[in-house]
This record gives sequence, structure tokens and C-alpha cells, in this order.
Amino acid sequence: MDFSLTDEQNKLRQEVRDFLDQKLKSGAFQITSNGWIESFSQDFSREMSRKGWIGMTWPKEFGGQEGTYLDRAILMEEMLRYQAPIGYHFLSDRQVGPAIIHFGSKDQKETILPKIINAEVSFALGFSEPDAGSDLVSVRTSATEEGDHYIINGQKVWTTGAHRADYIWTLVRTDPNAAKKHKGLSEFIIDLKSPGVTVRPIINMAGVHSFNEVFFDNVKVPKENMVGEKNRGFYQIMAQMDYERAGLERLMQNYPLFEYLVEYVKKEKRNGEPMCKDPKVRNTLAQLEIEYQIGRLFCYQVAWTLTQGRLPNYEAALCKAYCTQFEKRLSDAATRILGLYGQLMPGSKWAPFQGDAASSYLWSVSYTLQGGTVEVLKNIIAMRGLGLPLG
Amino acid sequence: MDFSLTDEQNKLRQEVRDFLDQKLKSGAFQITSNGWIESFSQDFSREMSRKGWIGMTWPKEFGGQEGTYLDRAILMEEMLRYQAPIGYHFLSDRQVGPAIIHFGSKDQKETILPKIINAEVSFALGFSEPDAGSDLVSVRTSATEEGDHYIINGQKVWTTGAHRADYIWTLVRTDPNAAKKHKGLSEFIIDLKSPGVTVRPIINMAGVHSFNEVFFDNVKVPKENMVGEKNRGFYQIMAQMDYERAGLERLMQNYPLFEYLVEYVKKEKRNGEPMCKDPKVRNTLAQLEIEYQIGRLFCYQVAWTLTQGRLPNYEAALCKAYCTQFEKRLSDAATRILGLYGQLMPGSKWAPFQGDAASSYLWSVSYTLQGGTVEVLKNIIAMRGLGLPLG
Amino acid sequence: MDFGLNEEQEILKKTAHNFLTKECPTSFVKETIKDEKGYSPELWQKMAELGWMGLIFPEQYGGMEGSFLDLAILLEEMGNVCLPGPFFSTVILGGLPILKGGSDKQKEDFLPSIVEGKSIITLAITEPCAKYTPNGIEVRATKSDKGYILEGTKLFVPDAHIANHIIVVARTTEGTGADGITLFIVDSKTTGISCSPLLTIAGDKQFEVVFDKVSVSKDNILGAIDNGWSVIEAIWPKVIVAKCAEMVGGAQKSLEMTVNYAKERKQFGRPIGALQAVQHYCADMVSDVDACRYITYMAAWTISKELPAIKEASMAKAWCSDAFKRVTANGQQVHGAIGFTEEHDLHLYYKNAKSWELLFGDRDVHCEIVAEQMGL
Amino acid sequence: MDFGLNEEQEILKKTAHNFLTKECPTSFVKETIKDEKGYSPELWQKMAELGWMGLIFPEQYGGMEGSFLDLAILLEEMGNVCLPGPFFSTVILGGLPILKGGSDKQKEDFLPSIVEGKSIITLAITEPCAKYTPNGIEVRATKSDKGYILEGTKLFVPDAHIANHIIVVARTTEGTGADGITLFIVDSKTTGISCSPLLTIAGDKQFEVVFDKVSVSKDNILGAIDNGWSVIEAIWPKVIVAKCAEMVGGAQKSLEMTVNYAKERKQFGRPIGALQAVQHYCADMVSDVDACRYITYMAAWTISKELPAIKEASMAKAWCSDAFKRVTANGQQVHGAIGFTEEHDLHLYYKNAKSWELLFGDRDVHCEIVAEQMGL
Repeated sequence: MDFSLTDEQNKLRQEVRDFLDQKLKSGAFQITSNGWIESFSQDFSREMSRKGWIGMTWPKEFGGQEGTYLDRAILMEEMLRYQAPIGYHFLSDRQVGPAIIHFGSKDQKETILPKIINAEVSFALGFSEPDAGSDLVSVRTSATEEGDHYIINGQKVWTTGAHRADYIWTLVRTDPNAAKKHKGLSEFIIDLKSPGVTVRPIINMAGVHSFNEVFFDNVKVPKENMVGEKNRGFYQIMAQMDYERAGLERLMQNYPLFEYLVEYVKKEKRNGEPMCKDPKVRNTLAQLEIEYQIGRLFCYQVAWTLTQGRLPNYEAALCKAYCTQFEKRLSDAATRILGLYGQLMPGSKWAPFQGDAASSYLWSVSYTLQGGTVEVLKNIIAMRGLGLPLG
Repeated sequence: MDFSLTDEQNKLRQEVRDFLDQKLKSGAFQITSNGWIESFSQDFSREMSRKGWIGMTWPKEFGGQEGTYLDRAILMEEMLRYQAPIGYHFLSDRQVGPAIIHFGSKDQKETILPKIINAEVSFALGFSEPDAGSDLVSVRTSATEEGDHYIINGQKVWTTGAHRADYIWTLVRTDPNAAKKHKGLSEFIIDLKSPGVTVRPIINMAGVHSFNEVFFDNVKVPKENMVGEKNRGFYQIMAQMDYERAGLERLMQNYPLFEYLVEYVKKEKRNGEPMCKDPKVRNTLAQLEIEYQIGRLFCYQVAWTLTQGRLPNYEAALCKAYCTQFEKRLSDAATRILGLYGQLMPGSKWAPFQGDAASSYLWSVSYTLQGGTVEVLKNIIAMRGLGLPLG
Repeated sequence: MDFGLNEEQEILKKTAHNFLTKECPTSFVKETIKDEKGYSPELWQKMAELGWMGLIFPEQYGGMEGSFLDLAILLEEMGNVCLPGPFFSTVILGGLPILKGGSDKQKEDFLPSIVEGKSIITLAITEPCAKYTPNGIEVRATKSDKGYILEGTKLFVPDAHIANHIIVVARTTEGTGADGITLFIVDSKTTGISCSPLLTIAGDKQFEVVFDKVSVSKDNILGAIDNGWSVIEAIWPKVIVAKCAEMVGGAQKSLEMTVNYAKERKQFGRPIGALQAVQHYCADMVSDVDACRYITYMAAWTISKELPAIKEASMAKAWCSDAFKRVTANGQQVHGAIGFTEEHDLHLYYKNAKSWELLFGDRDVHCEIVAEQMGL
Repeated sequence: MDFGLNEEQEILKKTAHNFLTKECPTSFVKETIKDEKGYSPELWQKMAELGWMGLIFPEQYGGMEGSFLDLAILLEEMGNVCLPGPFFSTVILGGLPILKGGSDKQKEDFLPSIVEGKSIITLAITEPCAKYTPNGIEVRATKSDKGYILEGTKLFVPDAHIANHIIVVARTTEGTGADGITLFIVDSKTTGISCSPLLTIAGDKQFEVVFDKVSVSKDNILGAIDNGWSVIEAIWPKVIVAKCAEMVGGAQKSLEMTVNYAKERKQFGRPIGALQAVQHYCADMVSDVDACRYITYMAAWTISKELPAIKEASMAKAWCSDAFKRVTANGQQVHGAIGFTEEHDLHLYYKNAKSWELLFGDRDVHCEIVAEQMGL
């Protein structure tokens, strides 16, 4: 057992921090909860690319660094601590690239992976549909073979960043007659500029245009844009999910709020005494600190497992379920500790730390829903991790 | 709306209190959590009978007082506050009598009801079986017609007080071939002294012999002991459950612990200051007080509904689910406030209030299980109260 | 004991429900909270015509002399539709102190005008230290030739931008206790008053109000000099329970929306309401909502009977603060992504729940009061 | 980073698991906690032969010089089977202070004897005020001709009835702080010492120990006069984390029992483990157990590396206190009535969880320490 990092890993962390400190000073971004995915900057992503921080764990043959998942965890931990604007490449780096490495054709690997690594292309993920949320098997968007193309028809929803990305990575139905519904799905890469694609914004309750509906009306997609095997898309996605669920981004979406809050209660006085002397405040923040440290251990445990060359089984689901619930408690506790100030939104006069608490309380609704609800994750833990029977 | 009691109701409460104060002074019982059902005193029940406090809500024609359910709630509230020894008649009064009034034959009404009211007979309830806990429909104990008798074979379990009661009120299978399993069940009254009945004690984790296994080996039961309609037993029981679930006994099983605790922290000092000056203690006890008062309102709401001549629908299930969870929090909070003293059991030197906290923490395991688990109750609330579909 | 409403209350409830459902749909709510004014003068007038602003004021001022319980019923319906606007400020925060502490002249000056919907009033009590206790009052009223000079900053003052008058809680004598605090009814257009809007989570209108050498006359004093806190203290249980009544209505509606959604929304081939996890969320929600209702109405009834209600009010606010929030959070979890969108209505309740939890003190604040009332 | 055990640790874990599963079945546990002695001298001797009592003591005293991490692994297995007896008292509460603060002679007197299983030692720290802080120490040691006179009452002293020696934390100089506290190693048969048993929820053996003019010599002092608390302070993270390690083992076993039961027990025609509510309970349990394990081993590793571990230890104890309790309560709820019986084994864990929550401070106590460590 060893809970320390190697000198090299510490060096990497310092390097990332130095980079971010410098960018922060130059005004490239601000530290705001939920900012990491909302801020979309190809320039910033290009700079990260030059550092070798995109595709960090990928094989060298695809332009990667062959770094470990622990290295990537360290990188991500710092990115999230600073809430650096990594929205442009984040999904491609975390999910699209690894999926192509696992399932893509030689051609896809050669054409797409370098573009991702060089921050020349941005991806959105199109899995959910109006009637297929937790129940992905019910996906209805169809792909029909026609010559050297597929014709895509249907609708995706909750597509983060589709209004800014170049491509959308989708799960669609290629065999409407499959006896088992999950055996008729395939994965496609679709150019969002294709004729017949319409992107309609959805404004979330925090007032932000973060996700979209994406409509496909007879969209022609070349056959070579199918990823992996026809009708095996569901299985491919299940494997990809473990990567999606593993990351520190599930723990640190609103991490700045925690640091702001701890600093705030140390300085801010109420009737002459620093707020941190209030036993309730102390108890709450200590509990959050413990929960945060545990979440961090969960995340690093998953990264360590991946680094060992093993796939996290139930642990990725457990990590995400635990961490997203922590983030919710954090945002609620922050608003309560701030009292009346806890209701002040970004941009408001008198708002402590730019209204991060109130804003995060709104965003937090999505934490336990996105990428598998807490309930679905718990079922996965029970069935896959503990061997309990199908419910 | 009116949250006060009438003068008559207040008079009743005072009368009950005076009676209990006098009995307490005479050493008839001690105030101990969970004592009310564990203490089994025919003498005490006879005295209550003379006061008209058994069968209080029953029609006068059966020897009852035709009091309201609110009157009974007041009576029970005081009995539970004092944890008076009402184990002898409690189940008969709450459940067996009303079931006979609703479903019993003329003969049953004439012979059994007076005996209950006069505290001449004590009943146990035999519903659960090893394979039929939450799933009562699976009851397997069988009753086979044979001349003017039924022959009972099988086993009941978790039968509170069967080692002390005269009769057991059972749910048994009269039609093993019924297409729908719940349409083959009937209710019987069985004399526990019948040949073929064996009662085996079960010691609970608090070290108390509180419940039993009851075995039936070719037990002959006269046909007239069947209650209500043949094969309608399951429906009859569902109706009875609403009464079972409604009572203050679900809120106040460990009520003395709460009063002891509040008094204790006011008096007891730690390093010179009364424990009640600790912000954490204040917060915890205030929260418990609020939760208790809400539980009390839930109970009185159910009693009021019954007094109005309406059956509580989901409210009885809700009340029990809420109240039993409160009792668990209470016992946990009590042990924590007491710190190291919280681990001391009844009979121990240095145990605050006779070890009520530790003992109650053990008993509390059963609170959310008996008479319908919290999970089953929540399903009832969802389906019966909110009309959600069968899960 | 009687957990039911009487006939008039049933009518009041039904009338209010029907009127508000029609006049205050969520589309209206969403528009209005984005609007700078934050209320509709037309709707305001209609409400006055229904007698709502006068519901609890004496007949001599044009009111209906209803009970506080009646007002709670009305507020529950307002919370049920997230009614935006200055009703709470004007009637509860403005009207009640005047009724309690005002001179005959002040009552005649203000109450009929409130009742008729002509006057909007608010209360400026909290300051940058964000407390509702006497030691939180630092705005000063210094004696001058003509009366008093107000100086200082009030924060989180609701509806200050549309209020004709602001009741200002100020310190006339040095100290930190309740003694030495005086209330002033101040014309909001008095020289030296400036308002800056705050952006709040629920979109309700709150303001920083700065008093820069604001000159007021002795006639503006509400109640006795140095003894203004007693007025606040007297109305405070009403303020708290009025907010709880709104929370009950909001929680009820959140529950209904969620149950309906659980019945309609299908996943895995059947309504999600058939999933045990969803059933348990919904069961927890109804338990929370019923508890909110009973504990709030017990407090409202206690106030109506003019019995001491400090403990009852704090029990209600402590509970509702947590429970309404929990109900909306559970509701969101059942709704999934759709509830996270601005198009959907649930977020209105989710936001109100957080806002109202923080207003007038959250669970911890009120648990401390309950502890005190328990003799701890 | 490495979350795995090394080869020797795997062997230690497996050996301990196999040995304890065989030698300490729940039937043995139930008998033993009902027995007055509360342990089996035969098993005690076998454990000594396995080298467990000497696991972390230096070789010169017959120990194996293992790391604290090794000890944590062993303790986890002990918690896994609810091992009754004085291992924790003797090795952790007795041995560690002697190793830390003892003179060479004291180490030679006591450590080999501990390692060989010949000596049972305990620590008398808490008193009727039930605190683990210096201001909780009121038992006095007054200077006399021959040494010191101990006077006062210690409470909750584990295994005092079988201990050969008791380390007594006493005040040699007036005050309430850490200064002025001295440790004494006292022969338990010294005149004036009387023990009365307490009945505890978990059936472990704790005692009131009254010191009535107990005469001890200067040689009995452990560490420096007036500076005994520094020894307690130095070993305290180890004490706390050692208890957490036991909790990890208990939580793990509770989870396993519950999952197995959920797979076997049928209701409504299928295993209850197919019910979503049961699945979610089990998922919460495994989350709690994994969290207990990681946070505890992080603390144990920190101690092994001789790094400051106050915060790590308190984080572990704060979390495990709640989580082990939650795991056993959820386990009980899944088991239903069967788990409430004495015949079943689950209550052993349910009781240990409550007992160990309260021992050495519960969540609130340790959150306060974490807060301090955070600079709050």
C-alpha cells in the first residue's frame, strides 16, 4: 500500500499548476464552479495539446503519451481545481478517443485520433433520446443502409455542447427487427454540419445554454463513419461507460465552491467572531472535508485499477454515485452556511465568490442524473458488484 | 381546524394520569422504554377494564363505551408515556376485538368480546411464517376441513406473547388450490392449550424472550372458530392493518427515553456546564422534538379520521413509516448524546436512566420491521395513496 | 381536534386556487420574475378586489377581519402557483407591524390603502450581517432638529423598488440588544435613499437599500421610541408561519407534478412510478408534505387563538425549510433531465424551496429557538 | 499510489482470516461475551504463538517489528469475526504507551511478557466525565514518602478484571490542561484498587476502577512526571486507527452476510435481492464499506510512514463511526426479523458498531478535530 505519489507524478502536478497559474494570471479564465465544461476554448485546448495533455494515456502509435491513468488523474485534478476551460476537448479525450482506439477502424484511428490530440476537432455525445434516458436500449434514432451511406433519422436530447462541437458521437438503431432490442444498435460519428442536422438549444435552470436537442432529418452519413461492429453498439457503449464514470470530474464539478467557502468562513466575521468558530459551521465543513477526501480516494482507486491494466468493475459506478451525491451536499451546505447570502446569483451585488454557491445549487440537480442516475448506478453496483439478481 | 382538546377529553387525560400516577407510586410498574408491551399483567388489565378503558371505542351492545378514536388516542398516549403494563390486553383491544366486531359471528361476538373487555382472555397474533414475512400471501399453515373441525398444520413465527396468551389469532390456508394465492386464506382463533400446539421461545437481541415460534401439529379447531368468511381472510386482514398501523404505540415505544434524555442533559454537567448548553445537543434534541410533534400530529390525524367515521387510507401506513423511523433516530441520538454512557445496558452500574438508551437502540431494530416493514409501507403509500402503478 | 377546514375556508381555498390557477400560470410567473418590476399591477388590483390584501385587517380599515388561519390558507395557494409580487411584503411585513404598533392615524393612513391595493410596503430589517436578531441592527437613527437622521445599509430588502413606504428597523440608542431599536415608516422617495437590486436564486426582488443622511420626522416612528423590537417580536411568529404556509403550497404542487410525471413517463417499458426507488421517493415526499401541512397549520391555529406561538412557529419553519427542499430535490431526481430545463416548471419550486429555506432562518436557526423553548 | 497489499500482507491477512474463522466462530463469540472472563486463555496463547501480540514490537523484545499497516490488517480480521478478549487493551492501549514512553527497564519488564501472551495490560484514562481530553483527568496522584498515592475513579476501563497491570492516567499537578498529567503502571492487585463490572451493549468487559489511597512507587511512572499526556498524544492516532481497522472488518462481514441473505431469502416469489430497495441498501453498504477501508488504510499508511496523522486518524474515525453503524442498520433492515434474534449473528456486529462508534469519540468529536486541523 502506498498513498503517496512518485517524484515524477509530483513533478507533473507542479508543471500543470504552473501552467494554470500562468494562464489564470493572464486572464485566460476564472475559477468558477462548473466552468470547466462550460468554457469552450480551442486555443486553450491547443496549448494543452502542445503540452501533451490530450490523449495522455493513449498509445504512442496514435500520438499519445502512454502515460498512466494516475498521471491523467493528477492532470484532471489540477484542471478541475482551477476549473480550466477544457470543454473543447474533454469529451473527445475522455471518451471518444478511447472508444476509437478500442473499436475504431484503422482509417478512423489514423484520421480522427491526431485531430483530437491536436485539438482540431470537438465532439459531442448523442446517446439520450426523449424516450431513452436511463433506458438506453430504447434508442429509436434509426440508421438505414443506402448504398455507401446510412440515412439517419430521429432525435437526440441533452446533448452537451452540440452547438459548439464539430461532430456528434451517436448510438442509433441499425436493426429495427432485432429480437432483443439491445442487439440492434450501432455507433456512428456524424458531422454536425451535415445537411438535415438541426441543433435546438435547451436552456437549463441555471439559465445557461448548456445542452441541446439534435434532430436528424434524412442525414446522409458515409458507411465508414460507423464505429466498431454493426449492431454491437450497446455493448461497446457499456464498456466505454466505465471510463466515463471513473473520473475526478464527478467529484470536483463544484470544487472551487469548497475552497472559497473554507476561506470565506475563516475571514468573514459575524458579530465580531469569524464564522468558522460556529460549531455548526465547523462540523459541516469537517464532514465535507472527510467526504471529499473519501471521494478522492475512490477516484484514485479507479485510476490505480486502470493503471494496473484492470477494468474497474462496480467501482466506477460506486465512485460516481458517491461523488455526485457529495457534490450535491456541498452545494446545499454552502448556501446554508452563507445564509441569506446563499441565495445570491452570479453577477449580483454582494454575492460572495461570484454567486458560486447559489449557482452550484442549481447545477447540482444535474450531477446525480447525467451519465447514469444514482439509482441506475446503485443497481449496477448491486448486480455487477455484488451479484444480486436482476430486478 | 382545531388543535385543542375538549374539556371532556382533557378530563379523560387527567383521569388516566391520576390512575397511572397512583399505580406508579404503588410500585405496580416502572417507566421503561418498550415496557408497555413486554409487561404482562392481568391484574393491571382488569383494573383498566373496570375503568372502561378496554374496548373503549366499541359499540355499547358489545360492552364497549362507544368512545371516539380520539378518546382512545388520549388514553393510549398516557399509557405509553408511562409505559403502563398493558401487554395482556393490548392486541385484543386494538385488533382482535375490532376484527370480531367487523367480521365475527354473533356467537363469537357474544362469547369473546366480553371476555376481552373484562380482561379474562389474552390473544397473540399469528400471521408471519418463516417464508411469509412481508409476503403474507405466501402463508402455508393449512386448515383442512374434517367433520365439525378444521385440522391445522404448520408453523407461525415472530408471535409476540404466544407464551403468555390464551389464544392465537391466525391466518391460514383453507384452499391450497385457489388460482390466486391470496384468495385461499382464512382467519381462525386457536386455543393455545389445544393438543398439538407447541410454543418455542425466540430470544431477541436485547436478550428478552419477547416472541416465539408456534407449531401446529394436527391441531383440531372447531369450525365455529373461523372468523368471517372462508377464503376471505387476506382481505379481512388488510382492513385490520389500518387499525394496527394507526396507533401512538408506533411513535412512543421508546418515549420515556426522550423525556429522560431531556431531563438528563439539563441537569448533568460536563466540565462545569450543563450538557444542554452544547450546541450539538441542543440542535439534536430540538430536531427530535419537532419530529416527535409531527409524529404526534400524524397519529392524531389518523385518530381524527377514524372518529369522523372514515378509514385512514395511506395515512395509517405513512404514520407508521414516519413514526418508527423517528423512534430509531431517537435511540441512536440518545446513545450518542450519552457518549460512553450510551453503551451501558439495563442493570449496569453507572447506567443513566436504567440503560434505557442502549436497550432502546437494540429494540429499535424491530421498530421498522414489525407489522409491515418501512419499505412495504412506502409501497402502500405510493400505490394506495398516490395511485402509482404496481411495482 | 379537527384537521379539516370549515366551509368558508374551503370556499376561500377553492376560490383562491381557481383564481390563481387561471391568473398566475407558470408562463406568467416566468415572465414576471424576469421582468424588472416583478409583479403585475393588473393582477395586484384584482387581488385587492377579491379582498385578499384586507383579509386579516379589521373591518374599520376596509378589511375582512379574517383569522390568521384564513390567511395561511390563502398563502398556501399563492405558494402553490409561485405567485410573484409584493403580497408578502405588503401584507405581512408591512401591514402587520402597522396594525400591531401603529397609531390610529398611521393605521388610517396605511391600512385602507393596503387593503385597496394602492400601497406597497416593505420591511427593511436585515443588514450586511444577515441576521434577524437585535444584535444584527446597526443602521442608526440619530436625533436631529426635525426628527431623526437615518444612516446605514439594509440588505435583502424585498420589493424595495416598488414600495411606497419602507419600515426601517434602526437603532436610536447605542447597544446590541432589543432596547434602543425603533421602527420608522419612511417614504421610499425620501432624499438619500438609494436602492440597488440583488440577483436572487428564486428571481424574487430583493435590494440593498442605502440610507445616506435620510431625514425623517418623529411622526414617522412606528410604535414607541427605543421599543420598536417589541413590534417585530410580536409579529414575527406570523411572518414565519406565513412563509411556511407558502412552502406547504409549493411542496404540495411539487409532489403532484412529480407523481403525475411518474405515472406518465415510461422507461424500461413501463411507467417509472412502478420502480420501487421512485415509489419510495414519492412516499417520502408525501410524508414530508403532510408533515409540513400539519405542523404549519398547528402553528397557524395557535396564532389564530392568540396563544403563545414562538415554539410552534419555529418548529414549522425548521421542518418546512428542510422538507420543502427535500421534496423539490426528490422531485428533480424523479423527473430526470427534463426537470433541469428552464422550459419545465419544477425549477421554480426548487428555487423557491432554497430561497425560503434561507429567508427568516433555516432549520438550525429555528432549532436553536425550539431548544430554548424546551428549556434547554 | 498503490491500493493493494504486498505479498507478506496478503499472507498475514489470509492466515489471520483462516485461523480466526476456525478458532473464533460466532458460537464462540457468543459464549465468551456471556462468560465473566470474556476471553479464552487457550486462544490467547495460540495468538501469542502466531506472533500477533508481538507483531509491531521490536525484535529485541521478541516482536516481529511489523508495520502499523500490518497491525491494521490483523485487526481488520479480528473485527471481521468479533474476536472477544484483551488484544486491543494489551497491545494497543497497554503496549504502545510502554513502547513509546517506557524506560528500558519497563520495556524489558513488559514487552516480552506481552509478546509471549503472559501479560494482560490495560489503560485507565476515562473518568465519570467520559472524556478523552486532558480536562477530563481528575484522578489524583499525590506525592507521598514512598512515591505517590492514587485517588479517584476511572470508568469504562476495558478488561480491568483480567489485566495484570493498569496504566493509570493521573494528575500530579493541579490544573485542567495536559501539563501535570502523569502515567503510572500499576499492578492491578495493589491494595486499594477495586473493580466493578459494567454491562455494555456489545458484551465487552469494561469496569469502574476505584483507586482508594493506592500507593505506588516512583518506579511505576511511565515517561516523565507531569508530561504523561505527551505519551497519550503520541499513540492516540494509532489507538483510533486500530479501532477503525476493526470496524472495517466488521463492516465487511456485515455486508457479506447481508448480500448472501438477500440472494437466498425469497419473498414475493423471488430473492429479495432483486427488489430495488434491497439493491440500493446493499449498494449503499458497499460504498460505506469501501470508504471505511480506504480512509482507514490511508491513515494507517500515514502512521506507518511516521507522518503526522492526527487529521487522517480523525477522518477515519469520524467516517467509520457513522458508516459501520449505517451498514449494520441497513443489514438489519434487509434481514428483517431474523436479524433481531439472538440466534442470528448479525446483532454481534450491530452492537459492536454502536459500541465502537462511542469508544474514542464519535463523528462529532472527530469532526471537531478535523476542523481544527483544517485551520478553522
